[in-house]
Amino acid sequence: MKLFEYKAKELMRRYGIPVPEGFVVSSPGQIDHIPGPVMVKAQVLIGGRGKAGGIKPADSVEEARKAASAILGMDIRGYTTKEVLVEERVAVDKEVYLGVTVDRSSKSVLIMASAAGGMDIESVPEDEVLVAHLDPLIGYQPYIGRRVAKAVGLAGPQAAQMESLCQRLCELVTKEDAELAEINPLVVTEDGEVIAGDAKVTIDSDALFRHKEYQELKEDLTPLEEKAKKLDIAFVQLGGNIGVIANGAGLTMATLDSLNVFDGKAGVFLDLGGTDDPEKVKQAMLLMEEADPKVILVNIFGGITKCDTVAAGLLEAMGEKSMEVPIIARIKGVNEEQARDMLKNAGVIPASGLNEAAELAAKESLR
Amino acid sequence: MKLFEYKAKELMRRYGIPVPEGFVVSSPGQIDHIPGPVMVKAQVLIGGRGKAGGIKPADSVEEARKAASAILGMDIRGYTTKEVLVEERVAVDKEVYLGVTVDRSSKSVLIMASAAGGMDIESVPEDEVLVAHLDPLIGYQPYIGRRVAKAVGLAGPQAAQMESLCQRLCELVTKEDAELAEINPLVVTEDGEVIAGDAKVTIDSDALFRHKEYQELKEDLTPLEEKAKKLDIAFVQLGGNIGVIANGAGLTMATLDSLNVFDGKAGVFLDLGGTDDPEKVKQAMLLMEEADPKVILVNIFGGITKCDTVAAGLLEAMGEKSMEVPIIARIKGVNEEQARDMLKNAGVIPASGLNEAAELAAKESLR
Amino acid sequence: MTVIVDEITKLVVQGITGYQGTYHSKAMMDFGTDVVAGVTPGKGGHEVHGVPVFDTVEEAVERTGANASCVFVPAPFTKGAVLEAIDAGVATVVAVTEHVPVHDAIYFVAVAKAKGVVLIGPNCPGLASPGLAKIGILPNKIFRRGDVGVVSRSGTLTYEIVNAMTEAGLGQSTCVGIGGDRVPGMGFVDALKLFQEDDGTKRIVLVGEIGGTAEEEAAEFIAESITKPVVAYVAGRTAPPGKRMGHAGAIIARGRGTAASKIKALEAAGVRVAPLPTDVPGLVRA
Amino acid sequence: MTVIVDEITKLVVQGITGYQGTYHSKAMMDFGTDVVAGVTPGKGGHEVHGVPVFDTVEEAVERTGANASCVFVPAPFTKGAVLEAIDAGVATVVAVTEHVPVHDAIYFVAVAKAKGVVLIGPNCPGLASPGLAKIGILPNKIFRRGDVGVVSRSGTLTYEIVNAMTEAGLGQSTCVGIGGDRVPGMGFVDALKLFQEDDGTKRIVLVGEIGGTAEEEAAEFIAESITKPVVAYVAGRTAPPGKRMGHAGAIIARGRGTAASKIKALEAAGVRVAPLPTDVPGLVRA
Repeated sequence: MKLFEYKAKELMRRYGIPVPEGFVVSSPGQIDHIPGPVMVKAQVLIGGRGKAGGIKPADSVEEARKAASAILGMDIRGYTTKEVLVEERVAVDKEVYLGVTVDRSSKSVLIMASAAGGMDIESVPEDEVLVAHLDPLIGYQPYIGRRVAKAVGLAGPQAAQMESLCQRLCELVTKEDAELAEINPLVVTEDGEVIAGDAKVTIDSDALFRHKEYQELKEDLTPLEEKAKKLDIAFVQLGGNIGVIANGAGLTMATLDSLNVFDGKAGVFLDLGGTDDPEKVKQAMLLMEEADPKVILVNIFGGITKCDTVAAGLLEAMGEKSMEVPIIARIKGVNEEQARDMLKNAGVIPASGLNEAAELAAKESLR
Repeated sequence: MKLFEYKAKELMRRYGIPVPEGFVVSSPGQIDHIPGPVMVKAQVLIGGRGKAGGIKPADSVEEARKAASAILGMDIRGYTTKEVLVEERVAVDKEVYLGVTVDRSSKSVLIMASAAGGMDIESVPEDEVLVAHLDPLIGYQPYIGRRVAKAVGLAGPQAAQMESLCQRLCELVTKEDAELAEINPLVVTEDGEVIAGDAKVTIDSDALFRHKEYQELKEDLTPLEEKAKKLDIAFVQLGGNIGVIANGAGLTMATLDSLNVFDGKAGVFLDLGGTDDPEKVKQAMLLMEEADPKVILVNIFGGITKCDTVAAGLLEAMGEKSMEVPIIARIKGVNEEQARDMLKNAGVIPASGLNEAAELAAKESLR
Repeated sequence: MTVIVDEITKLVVQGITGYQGTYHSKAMMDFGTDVVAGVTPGKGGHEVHGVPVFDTVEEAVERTGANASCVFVPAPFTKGAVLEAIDAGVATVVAVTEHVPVHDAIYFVAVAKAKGVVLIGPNCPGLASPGLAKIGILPNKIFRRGDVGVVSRSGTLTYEIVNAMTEAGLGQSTCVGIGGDRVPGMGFVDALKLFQEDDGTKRIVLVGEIGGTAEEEAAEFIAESITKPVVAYVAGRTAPPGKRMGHAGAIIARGRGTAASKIKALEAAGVRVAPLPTDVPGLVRA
Repeated sequence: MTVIVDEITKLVVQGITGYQGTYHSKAMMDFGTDVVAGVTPGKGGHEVHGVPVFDTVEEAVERTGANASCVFVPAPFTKGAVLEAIDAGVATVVAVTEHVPVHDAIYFVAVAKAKGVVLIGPNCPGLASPGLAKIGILPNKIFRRGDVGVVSRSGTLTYEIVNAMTEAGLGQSTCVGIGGDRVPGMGFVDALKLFQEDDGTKRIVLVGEIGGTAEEEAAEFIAESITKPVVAYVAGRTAPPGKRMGHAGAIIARGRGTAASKIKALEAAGVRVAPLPTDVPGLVRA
């Protein structure tokens, strides 16, 4: 889960990483002092807020309130700004980039650093980015920090600060189970201090069981996404009008691909995952119904998720709420015979193959 | 360096290992309360204090003072008792053994555990001792604790306590740079609590640079040993009358072996180690002189420790204090010619080979 | 031999007394796997389907000669379970458990590699060699003995494709579901290497997904080292970019990780890429 | 080849700008070692004896092709230095530094092993192949090219014995000082294995000490696998038990670790054990 900038900075401060002084408010009236000249920054979980007008300077409480008024409620690339961070303005001498992330390809934690700070790291030419892998059996060692400091062009006391910061950021990533911790820009101030200008941290949601504190954090989710999250269901809203329920991300995506061939457009991607519980299937169906698709396509290949479990959940959902929307079900695999029997007279349109199901759903959606 | 029992227990308590309540005193008058029935235990860095009368029970302040009086000042196998630990007496249901140590042979940390607690682990039959290695790349993991609990015959809540204790003891060993942490006996009380009856901890002296707190601890050293320690010199007092100074433990031992052939008996083993500093050599000579041998045998094979450095130190020592004792010097290796020239007229008896030097020293000592 | 699982595999099931462990132990035995032991701490001395249960993997290995493990323990304990299996000296570990913290996976994947242990997973269906044995949770009924090696990042999508192949009369030598986790033990390249060396495998099917660069790396390896014909399917052509579809990653870095980039790389390596899963059998046969 | 150090070794010296680093870099060059780089953080761009200094080992390896490292940095930084060398991909690391915390050594010795890196030390004099090169601090003058392989846990005692051999006209193929630390990288067995394989080595001298069980394990290995004649000396016959003589350990466990036990084990393996260091050349010649 992504943390808001102010949460990420709180976390970094806990690990001894210098961050500007500041506080977060949800209404302009809450600003009753400022620690000198400040920036007022929209707290949204999406990049590009600067260009969208979500960051404004202020030199007085008055100006800060004005800036907050302008920014609060602002829509930034689809996200509504509910809070702003009022933060000490630092005198920038130099901006560099520092990011620590989990790298699939090398199966390790990876540090990225560049002298080109303040811009999207993907747009920085590759040869200007230092990429240093942390060997999992070796972990962070001081020589890594020295390489990073050198790569971003720091020397002397700034290099020493960078090395320490680098170590602490790696420690944060490991101990907090972060998938990403990024400081961009990492600012070298006119006074020679190295301090986090911005902060992005994403916590591995699979590790929340050992980090109770994040479980209570709100995420920036739609009501339906919120429900899906509670049900541990992967739920993504898309542009089309077909609600796709399948088990397994790969199979769900393959179902989307198949729909596409018949000009069907998915409106919801709902991956049930592996479940033995008819209740979960029922809740997933009800959730799907709330998303209001024109047709629902159920595509199950039973393994851990047995076909009769799915059929039972489906029937329960239809019993609880009379569904107007046509349901096309293609259910295959473990206990498929039972499932077929159970659904025989339930008003579900059966399909035997994936292509047939996709074609039926697409036709229905274009009707 | 070895820690006294009460220090070791303080440390264990810090790591969450249950230890009996208690306090340490250096005079009987300091006992003004007791936490119920207690044991009064001599604090010496040697085993076998129980048999020597260094542990006594007491049920009142009066009795505790009496026990302390009897024990304080007691000589236990060559060590004088300067402090006693006054400690809550636990009701023993069962005694087991748990030790964590550095194992040379497997190059790893090793856990030893046995249901036979309270006796020297070396005297327990090997097949009654569980030996579990901690793979350095894996470290402590819960399954290790489960194996240990099972091996000592604990189940249910005691097994859970043992697992937790085992983890904490391994953590202590790693984080505190201990070479050994031993709990013998580890007591299962009649109430079903698992608690450390005794505690031995040895800290790796090479790691003291990162554990300032131990640097200030007193060790139970003779005044000469104290001086040697400050000089970073390996200094061992033995039964004979020849003072052997050499560089390197192997060479020093080989010198002892050579003396033995000629019936010479070493009184002091002094390993200079590697040094470039004539001052250290001088201090070593003065220390040796204080140990009052009948003859001093200097055997140097120069490498890091250059021969002329040794000669210079030797001359400085002889200049500072007129040495009555005959000095036989066999100095070989890097810059040996300079050393020979420097010592030509200094009253040192030169020898060219190790055997010749040993024979000369032995003869001199038997004179 | 048929890629890892063969007649001499003696399997210990970690977490055998749990619901999944018990259910799938039976399914594995039905498939032909020699399940020799189970492990559940505190349940030593019990039996599950006639298989003895031990408190530790070490004991299971000592007493039964187990040389492979299948891990069903819950995610918070998976790291300890995998390390226990490695430490006890088994040669192969299949970790079925999903939702394992990625930093745990990074660590035990590295340890397995350092110790020369074949690790599949976490979050994987495991592998099956029809007619011999399987380790994991793949459905028994979909397989048929044959000469196609299948390797896949997906679970149910693999079953879909294997089932379609079996229905089309195309049997499998071994099917490996390496799982869709961010940091898996065995990767495409490791599996491809085994298939290339395996005499029983004549053709290869690779099932990929969007996200990461595993398919691109596989394509590179295929171009260099694989002489057997390869057919692939990549799920997620129509997934919108930037959205994270379940475990399939949204981290699409520098243009790599999209379906287009994967398909392009695979085709450049001479792989025939099926537009839909149902097209796979036809391409394999062609 | 002559056991690790040979003509193609390109050495980087970590801690080259320190007193020991500078002194011994020169001595190694005089011996014939190809010292291609030095490393001292913050001193990149300097030169020592004409050798370029870099800030990191990675840079040194990239720019000079160094494939071996000699570590002279102070004990608190040795762990980082050894791991840096391993991570940078060198094949051989000699860690001269003494007083390295034993838990640091346990860790980096295990990492070196996992990565297939030959690590000698810590707290060791290193190794020398007369006429070719040396890595470490052994004195240059005592050596003479020949066919005796020497392996020793001691420093100066090795020099004593090598010097006696050279004076007696017995040259050395390679002399390895594995150091007397509690947890060393290379052990007797590793060195013996290399000597057995090395065509340039016809005879072997092993120098042991009391403490630990390395000599007993070496004896076992010699009995099983070494066909070349072995002569040994074990220091500490007359050391009183229970006293810790410098780094030589007092941990004499279950009767193992005494001079008597070591000598008995070696003799049982067919090794001729010299009563005194000065007796070694005679036994080697016999």
